[in-house]
Amino acid sequence: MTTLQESALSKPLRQPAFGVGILAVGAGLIAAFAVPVLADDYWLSSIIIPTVIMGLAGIGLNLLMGYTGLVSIGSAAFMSIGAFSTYNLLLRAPFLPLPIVLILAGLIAAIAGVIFGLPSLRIKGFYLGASTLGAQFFFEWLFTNFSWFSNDSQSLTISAPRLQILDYDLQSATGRYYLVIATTALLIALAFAIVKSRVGREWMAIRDMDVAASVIGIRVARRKLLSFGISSFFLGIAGALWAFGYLGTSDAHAFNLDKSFQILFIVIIGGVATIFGNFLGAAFIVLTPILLDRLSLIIDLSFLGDQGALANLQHIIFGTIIIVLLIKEPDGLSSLIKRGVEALRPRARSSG
Amino acid sequence: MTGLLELHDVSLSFKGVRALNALSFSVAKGEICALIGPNGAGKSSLLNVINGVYRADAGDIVFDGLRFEAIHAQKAAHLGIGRTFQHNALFRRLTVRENVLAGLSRHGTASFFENIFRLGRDGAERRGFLARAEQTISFLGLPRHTERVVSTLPYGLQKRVDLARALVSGPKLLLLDEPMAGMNQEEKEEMSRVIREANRVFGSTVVLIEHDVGIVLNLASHVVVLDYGRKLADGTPDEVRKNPDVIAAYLGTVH
Amino acid sequence: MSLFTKAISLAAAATMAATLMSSASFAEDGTGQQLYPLFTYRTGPYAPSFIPFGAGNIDYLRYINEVEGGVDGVKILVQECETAYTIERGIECYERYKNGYNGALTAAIYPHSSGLDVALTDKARIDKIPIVSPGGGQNIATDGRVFPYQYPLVFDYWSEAQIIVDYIAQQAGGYDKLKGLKIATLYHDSGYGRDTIEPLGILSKKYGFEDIQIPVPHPGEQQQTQWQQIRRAGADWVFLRGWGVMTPVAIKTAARVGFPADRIIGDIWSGSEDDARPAGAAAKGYLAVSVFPPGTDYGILKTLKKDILDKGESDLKDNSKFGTVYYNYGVIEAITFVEALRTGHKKFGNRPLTAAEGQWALENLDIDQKRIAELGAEGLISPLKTSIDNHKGETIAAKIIQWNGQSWDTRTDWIKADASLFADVIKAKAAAYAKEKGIEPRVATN
Amino acid sequence: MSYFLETLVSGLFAGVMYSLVAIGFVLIYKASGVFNFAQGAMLLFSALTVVTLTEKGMPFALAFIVTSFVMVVMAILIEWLVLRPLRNRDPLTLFMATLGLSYVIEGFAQLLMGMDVHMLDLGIPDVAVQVGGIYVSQFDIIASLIALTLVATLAIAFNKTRMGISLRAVAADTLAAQSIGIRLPVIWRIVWSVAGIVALVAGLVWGSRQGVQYSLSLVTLKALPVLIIGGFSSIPGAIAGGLLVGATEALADIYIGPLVNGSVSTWFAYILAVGFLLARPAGLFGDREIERV
Repeated sequence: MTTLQESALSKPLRQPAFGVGILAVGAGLIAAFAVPVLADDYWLSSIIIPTVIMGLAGIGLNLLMGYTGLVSIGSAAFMSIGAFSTYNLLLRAPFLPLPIVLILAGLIAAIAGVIFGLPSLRIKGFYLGASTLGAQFFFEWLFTNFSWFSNDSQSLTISAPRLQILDYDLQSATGRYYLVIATTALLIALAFAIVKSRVGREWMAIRDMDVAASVIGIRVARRKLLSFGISSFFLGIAGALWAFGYLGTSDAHAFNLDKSFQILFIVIIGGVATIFGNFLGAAFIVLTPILLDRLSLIIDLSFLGDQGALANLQHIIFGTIIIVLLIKEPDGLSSLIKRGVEALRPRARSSG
Repeated sequence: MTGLLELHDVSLSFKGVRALNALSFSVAKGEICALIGPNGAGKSSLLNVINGVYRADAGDIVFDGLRFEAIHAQKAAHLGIGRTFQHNALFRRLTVRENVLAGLSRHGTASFFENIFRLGRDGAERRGFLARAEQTISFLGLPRHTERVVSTLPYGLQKRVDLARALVSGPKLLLLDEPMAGMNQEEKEEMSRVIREANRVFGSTVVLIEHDVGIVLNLASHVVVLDYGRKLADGTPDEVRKNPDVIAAYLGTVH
Repeated sequence: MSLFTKAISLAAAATMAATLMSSASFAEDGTGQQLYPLFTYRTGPYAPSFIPFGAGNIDYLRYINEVEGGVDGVKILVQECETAYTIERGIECYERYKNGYNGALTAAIYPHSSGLDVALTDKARIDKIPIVSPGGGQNIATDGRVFPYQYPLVFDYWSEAQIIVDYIAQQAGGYDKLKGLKIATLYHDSGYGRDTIEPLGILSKKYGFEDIQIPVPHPGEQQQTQWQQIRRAGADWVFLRGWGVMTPVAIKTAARVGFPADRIIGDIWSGSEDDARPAGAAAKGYLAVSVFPPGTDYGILKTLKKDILDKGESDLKDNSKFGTVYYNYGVIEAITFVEALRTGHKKFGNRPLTAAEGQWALENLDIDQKRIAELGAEGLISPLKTSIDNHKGETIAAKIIQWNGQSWDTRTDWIKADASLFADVIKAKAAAYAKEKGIEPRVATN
Repeated sequence: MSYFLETLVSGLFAGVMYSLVAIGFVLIYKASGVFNFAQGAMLLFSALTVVTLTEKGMPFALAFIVTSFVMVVMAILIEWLVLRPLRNRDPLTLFMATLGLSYVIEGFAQLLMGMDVHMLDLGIPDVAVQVGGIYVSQFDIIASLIALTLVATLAIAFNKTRMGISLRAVAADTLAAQSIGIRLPVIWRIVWSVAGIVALVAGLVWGSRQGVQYSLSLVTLKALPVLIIGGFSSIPGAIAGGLLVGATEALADIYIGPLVNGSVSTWFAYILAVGFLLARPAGLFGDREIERV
């Protein structure tokens, strides 16, 4: 009922767009479940799964940064909390089914997020970002120094004792893919629901002008902490998937500062305050280094020097692409695609 | 006549500079009260103290029977103090409708879970909010712009959106910080009409800052003149117009 | 740039990407060859150690291919894949090459990273691909009944602890003289660094020396407080379990608190030229454990010099790296691969081996003294014999080397670790792992 | 007690080393509002250049001058290729751009000069001398003197020269400074050049301790909490913050570390920094902004 009411009030133009949206989502879901038929193990395990999970992590940070305007450079810490919580829950509470474990792990990460979000009530901007680094280093330290978290394993690594839903084993690449894609699809839906609700609107109000938000009665402190909590919830689940749906085993260093930076890149390159843009950003981050590596194997670049020189050249190119994207696409890759679609639309209309 | 808002000896200073100096006055329920005075007279600071953006150094405030020394901005909003801003403080990347809807936040009753999963009280809240927002948007003559992102609107319209955002929640007291700044005579007349209407239809008591004395004296029923954080005069437009201090310090130089 | 050109370039990039990702068709046909996926890290903080290490690998395999005509006639196809020492890129490399490349078969994968070795454990179990990590594998994976696909060949840190204590006992004049000595372990605060806490605890109980453990946080560019602690505790010896930049800083800081360099014994990852040289004069006399002894005076290195280096076919850009610790490590690693292939050829015939055959071969390695002599690797490697029960090798040994200010001198012959001392603890850990993961251990048949 | 003192003193000296890195950040933040993550890469690049040149037989002093020149060229290129196109963008985008920049600089450093670990000997003896019953490293004393000289030079340059006054004007109010005819690109080029030379000095001091190698670029992370505590825009803050971080970190490692089974210095400084931020949101010496509405 409520949806009807809303769409009736909004501009008539939106209605077809809404229908197209449903179609797109439907097509997307079908495509998503058909992927394992088309893609081989390599594509699933080393390209698609990491891209989807990193995109999910990007959503987590984007909810905080893009929608609420709070900077965090410690996202990977919350991923590690999700991963270690999942491991310990599976290990110590074996009666819990996997979906429940993932939700609980997300909630634990959310609690940590709220605690480490407390400074946001007093600090803004880059100072806040730098202070979230505290979370980054603290949790990396916590999970390496207290071997209880990794069940006293010798290399301080965690690996999922079992990965199954209703006796369906998810260890294979296809199984892991379904786990990842189903979780991600649900979380995308959740992200949209949040962003389109009063909560999302109040977040954006805080982002655009927090003093005004407070003056019109938005509970700014509560909303900021909620944003940290929800962002960390997403990141926590993404971390669990990264550890067990992708890496298989992992340790605290899998969630180091570089990972946090990668998530930042995903948000900025994909597009701030977007949901699907994060997957574009993730694809960029995951694919570019692999493409550059493959490129150097195929094209004979020996005139440039040895393999080491080539590896450094890849480094330079990657950095350059990032700078160029920041300069040329201030609103991220998603806006490029959006503009592309809009540019095509009138033509389609006039021809049809 | 009881005062909806009373200030008692309110003082405020920044880094040693006195912005407000033991200021006292009272605003009656239902009136339109104008604050005038030269730049730096402390007018904006006064509004900021009343709705909790700044904290006064001394003195206290009584609003609607509640006495306080300092208040949190959010609390002020929940008590029914609405506010517009001198410099644009809209949510610039949101649409007009979203801005106005955000103004209703203090009336939100649904919990976070109800909101995101569209359960329980969310439906009624959503419908109620939309209806009130549409009503306010029409009232301010903005229906054509409902879907526009506010940062793309011309300045005059942005000022109206700011007013709509403050008005939509039905505040008991509406603080307007230079609502007509940068407007031409015609637009100012129009804005005056809107403010008068708002005062009548929504029953909001209005405290506004405005530099154009001509407009002010026509619009307001009560005028307070400030000069360097002090009260220079306080009374009806006619009284103020005749006050020798005001004529000497302010009106005389302008007119 | 207009939207149109942008769209065009985006499309072009996408097409190029798609072509690249399915690019096997560009490469030469690898049928009949054995694939050796070379996991590289030519950028990042650890690149300096990889460069000679990779070159040692490549040079030896080049020698095998070009001078010996392959392993029993089977050519080896080396394919590089850059991991940048990260797990995720390592996984991509693993997925890229686990099923071979253009007809060339994969018999085993050397991940060149302890972290990646661990991360690949479950995947390798499912894919049935042997993962070989000479000197850097998981100690519990010694138990091949629980870890059929992990090969932590040659060395582990528990044995290293034993070898250190043994050397100190030698210097002190016998094990009975260890009583009352203070041995401080300065470790990189990570899973790797902590690995020696447990065995040293056992050894200290056994021999009565005082065991002091001091962590250094990564990366370890400040160690003043740690060395003050060492000096205050009155340590007699320091076992330096460093990593990267931590080692030279430790040696320098030791000098400034007045701790003698010849009482510091570095871990195998603290014992390369790049660990000692940056410390300058302070490093003179510094000791280190060496499983990959440096030097050019071994038969096989002379051969490589003559047939590869002098012909300008070496992967080294800087020939002064020839015979360094990491170069020799590379050569030794390549030898384990080639010898595994030979072992497999004896059973399956002279053809490229599959992963299953590679797994059998790695489990039945036997590089004895005689074979070492044939390889021209006397003094370079110690005998290596594996079985289902023991994926590491039956005898673990290392030398102690000393920095003379310019290069390493060898101080001792092979010091053997007493494998029986910790075998039960390791087995118990492996059994616990099997239980946690629900793995049914294989039964040793050989 | 003397152990406590010794720890404290060595911590303070370590703090000076952190400050040395932090100063470069402060300069750039002050003038262009950019949190320059590439400072670490610049450190690596400059130290590597000096070492490569000296190893090729160039005298140290000449190598130093040539490298300074190279850093100026780099600053001009950065201003032209990165800063100018990104003018008026939000600080986060600029930060991300400097992350990208750090990849480029690191890549070039290693592409041009190789990935070897180099020894760097500045000729400063690194031995302990006893001062008042405490062992102090001669190297630390000299490093502190270098830092002190650097700060003094910068202070004089900022307060006495025309350029310095323009810079302070830009830092105080960019728009106003522009309106009185100060040309921002010029200021940026100069500040980035100076930051490049500061990076060179810091790179040499750090490089002589741990060898000139890739890890030099990681000292950035040690400078961050120093900056948070001291304020991003205050050079005295960078010094005070450095000393505070160095001292508390060393003491925490000794007295808290054993209780929690490991060293705490990776995160301790950050938690300290967050505590500081809560008490003083703009750092020890940073300016607090009054929000105007």
